[in-house]
Amino acid sequence: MYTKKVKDHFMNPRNVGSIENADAQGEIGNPQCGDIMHIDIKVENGVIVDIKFQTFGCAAAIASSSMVTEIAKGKTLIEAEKLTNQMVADALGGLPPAKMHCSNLAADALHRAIQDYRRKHPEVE
Amino acid sequence: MYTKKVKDHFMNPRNVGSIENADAQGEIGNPQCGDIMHIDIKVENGVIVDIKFQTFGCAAAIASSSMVTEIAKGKTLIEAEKLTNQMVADALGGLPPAKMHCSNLAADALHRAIQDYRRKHPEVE
Amino acid sequence: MKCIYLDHSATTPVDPEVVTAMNPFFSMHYGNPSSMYSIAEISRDAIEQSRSTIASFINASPKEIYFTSGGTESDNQAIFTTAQKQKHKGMHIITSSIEHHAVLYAFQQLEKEGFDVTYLPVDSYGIVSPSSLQKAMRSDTTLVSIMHANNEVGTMQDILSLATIAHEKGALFHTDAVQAIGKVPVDVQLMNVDLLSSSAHKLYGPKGVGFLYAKKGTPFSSYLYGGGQENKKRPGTENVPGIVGFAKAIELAQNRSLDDHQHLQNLATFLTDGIQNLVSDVLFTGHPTQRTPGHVSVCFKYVEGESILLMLDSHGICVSSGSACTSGSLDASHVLLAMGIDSATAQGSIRLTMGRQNTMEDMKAVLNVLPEIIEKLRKMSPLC
Amino acid sequence: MKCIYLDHSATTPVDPEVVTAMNPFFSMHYGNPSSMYSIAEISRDAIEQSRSTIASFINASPKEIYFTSGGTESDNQAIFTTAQKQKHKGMHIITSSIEHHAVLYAFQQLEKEGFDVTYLPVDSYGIVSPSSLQKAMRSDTTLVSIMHANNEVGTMQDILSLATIAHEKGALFHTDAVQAIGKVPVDVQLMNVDLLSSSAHKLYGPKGVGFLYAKKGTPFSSYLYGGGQENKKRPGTENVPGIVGFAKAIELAQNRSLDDHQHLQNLATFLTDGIQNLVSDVLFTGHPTQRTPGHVSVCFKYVEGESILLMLDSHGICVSSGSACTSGSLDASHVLLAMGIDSATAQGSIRLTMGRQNTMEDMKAVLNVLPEIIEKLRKMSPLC
Ligand SMILES: Cc1ncc(COP(=O)(O)O)c(C=O)c1O
Ligand SMILES: Cc1ncc(COP(=O)(O)O)c(C=O)c1O
Repeated sequence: MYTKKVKDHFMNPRNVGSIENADAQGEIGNPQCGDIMHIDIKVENGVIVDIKFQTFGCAAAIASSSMVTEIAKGKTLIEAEKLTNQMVADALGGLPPAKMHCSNLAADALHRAIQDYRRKHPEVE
Repeated sequence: MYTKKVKDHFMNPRNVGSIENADAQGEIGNPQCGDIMHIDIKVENGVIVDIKFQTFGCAAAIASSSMVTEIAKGKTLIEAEKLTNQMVADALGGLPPAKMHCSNLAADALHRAIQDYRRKHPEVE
Repeated sequence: MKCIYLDHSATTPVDPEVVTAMNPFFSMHYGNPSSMYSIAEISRDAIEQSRSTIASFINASPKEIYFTSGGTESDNQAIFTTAQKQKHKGMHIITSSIEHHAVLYAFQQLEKEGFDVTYLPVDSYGIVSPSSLQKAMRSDTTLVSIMHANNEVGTMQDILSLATIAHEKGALFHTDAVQAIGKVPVDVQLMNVDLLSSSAHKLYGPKGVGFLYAKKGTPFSSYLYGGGQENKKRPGTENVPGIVGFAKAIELAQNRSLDDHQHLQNLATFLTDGIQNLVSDVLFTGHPTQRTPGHVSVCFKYVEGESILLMLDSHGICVSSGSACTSGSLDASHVLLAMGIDSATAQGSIRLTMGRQNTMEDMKAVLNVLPEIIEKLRKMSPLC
Repeated sequence: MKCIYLDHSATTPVDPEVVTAMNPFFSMHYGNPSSMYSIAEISRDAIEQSRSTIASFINASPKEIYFTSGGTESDNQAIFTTAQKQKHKGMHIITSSIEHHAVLYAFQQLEKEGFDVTYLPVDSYGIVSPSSLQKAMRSDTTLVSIMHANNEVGTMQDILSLATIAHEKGALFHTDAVQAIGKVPVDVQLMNVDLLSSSAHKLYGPKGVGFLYAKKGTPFSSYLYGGGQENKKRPGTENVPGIVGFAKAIELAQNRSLDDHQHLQNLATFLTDGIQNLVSDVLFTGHPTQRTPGHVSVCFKYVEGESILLMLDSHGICVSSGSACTSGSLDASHVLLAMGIDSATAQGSIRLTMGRQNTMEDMKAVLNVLPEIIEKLRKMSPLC
């Protein structure tokens, strides 16, 4: 059902937790669908220098959260904004069709965190 | 499906054939249902002294024809008239339900032969 | 007593290789294919592997194969759900007068529910003429179902011509290929069919499993209601060993098809010639050449089929009969009657269907006893 | 890695004795039960012997047992055909809100076709109260279908009381006993039911075979159309090995029922106590005592079921989850929601269903890893 990469990111998720004094945070999901993703970011000079996630959800949700943090870390906000859920799924070697809609929202959570950051720091390009 | 007795009477039918100079004959059945039974009898002093059958039909039809000839042989006409299809089936140890209606008509063929005899010999009691 | 089994159109022995293929899926790889844990993946993969094997055998895509409990269910699902789903388009549906009851009674039921049904006639060989279908087609015809090979007389239809006519008028075409698959090449693309039914136990697979082929985009639906199995088209926990066994049987059929075909033809020819030479007043039924290999169907005049069957059985020879007596109904075979055979003659029909295991010796054994059986029964018959 | 299988409500391994019983019917006694010759009698007798074994196990008469392709088909046949056949009497039918989809979706389909359906609520234990049924009954109610034991939470209903209420108003009573048969005594007379469904693979029998019990005189009919098998109530060549295997499984269940019952109870109690002691914020679901033996269902707050399932799987432990993620739908289990559990909590549900082969060691293995799995997932959860 799940690819090796999904299983790896699910069993050994990267960047789990929250950041003390995070610069911004984003959250997406609802308990009905069974997935809630929360992302904290720390930004320096327009670059995501730290990122952590907390996710309530299935393996696809956890793995895509983990994957998005891994991809985004070290990226500029502008680069990170270009990340899509599909790109995360692709980086995981694909997700089962049933999981694409509901559990594959980690990029959206990241975008919300970036939005939050931009709201707080309107001066940053 | 069939009892041992049915199988025996089917594989080794008694009194097969026709009687030359038969005193009377009876026939019943139709090709639609797949069973036609023909019975010849020879009568002396109100007693069936010889009886033979010819049957087009399934094992139940052949066995009940054979059985009815065996029972009727040596019986008086009055006794033979009391024979029913059910009695023939019972003597065979029973017949499958599907066969009771269509293939179990040998006693009726016998009755027709007796009727034929009575028509020709109105003097016999 | 050695049993000479000549009723392969009724069912076939499961090939030992098929049993071997099924075995691990009973007590070892028993996981429910719908479960999430890894051991269930083995069941899931086995089903998908089986689906691929079967799909490629009939030149379909795996997603077009839906597993069912057998030929009857496949036929019912194909017919009922497409007729219902296309009700807005029209209520006229067409079948032939020689279908298996799994098709015929489904049409009769739809007729009761208000559908207008045309039962196409057949000629004396059991052939549905394309021109009769052409004439029957209407603008409100939504479904045509005509069997590929007939179970009683072995006659095979020109499915491509029939399906093409149906498609020209925008109707779907279903074929009951239960008696064809494994015996003759079946290619859904070449035949141009939308739906096709099959049952494993007719080709050395297990009883209780079948498939329905439905071309991508065909408006059909689940006939049963429940879980989401089989891409939501057939609920219920999948019969994993059965499905695996079906695929193995198909694989064997594929490997052996040429050998089997020639062998069965030879047996049938030998038997037909023998009967023709040894017994008078016989009528071979079905098409002389357009027929499934290894299928001999013959009426012996003046005698009745069940009696022949049982006397052959007493010699250890297993055949079937189209007589009223064996079908549980009182009428002679609707197939033989539709072919214009009178009911007395139809009552004397016998079907001998050969299989892989049969030998020329088996044919000789039949020819050794059949003439005297017919003679014995004819001596008993008031019709002679 | 050794696999600890704790999902016996999903399916069970086929008992080796069952496989042994089935085996001769694949390649040796393969005759079609509808055939007339003597070798087919072996198949026919095997089916009738199986029917008798099963009938006596549930205190029915053999003629009241009809073999089907599984629980789904039995449920569908019972519901659709009795509702249709009693249409002249009324169009109101009743079920519960915690039924398996094979029942629930059948009712929803009938609703679409114009039937008036009442879905009875359950209490927080999953119990349908007889008084709620009493209130729902109307003069035009023709059918009540309430499951004997629930698959997700294990709760068992007081079928006798419910069936008696249905009968007082002249309605038929069907129960889906798929999860009950083989685990608890099922006596159709004591339970006073008209129709009852069962599936072999839930009790160490093969997948792809089930039965429908229908009390003599019950107005039901064939759901499929075709041949005259199963006393004209279920067409299609019988799955002889499957039926024989089902009967063997029933026989084994009968012999072992007392031992099994005690063993399963012990395992479940040990596991429940262990979880209770080792993990905080858990909610055990279903009735504490009125439940199938060996069934533990529990929600772990703040985490999601599939994640727990997969982490247990990585330790070789097979369980199932009622979470939305595993069911293929996006909503949490309709059973847990009907019991009043909020959807976030319902997402964290896990079902552990023990079987004959499981040991106390297995339970200890679960308790050894489960707490740290929950801890790991909760550390990841934004809800904690
Ligand atoms: C309560 C209940 N009813 C019906 C079914 C359907 O049975 P099957 O999958 O054998 O068709 C199941 C199991 O899946 C079940 O647990
Ligand atoms: C032509 C044809 N269609 C359908 C069927 C039904 O198949 P099954 O008995 O496997 O349901 C059969 C065999 O019985 C058949 O010969």
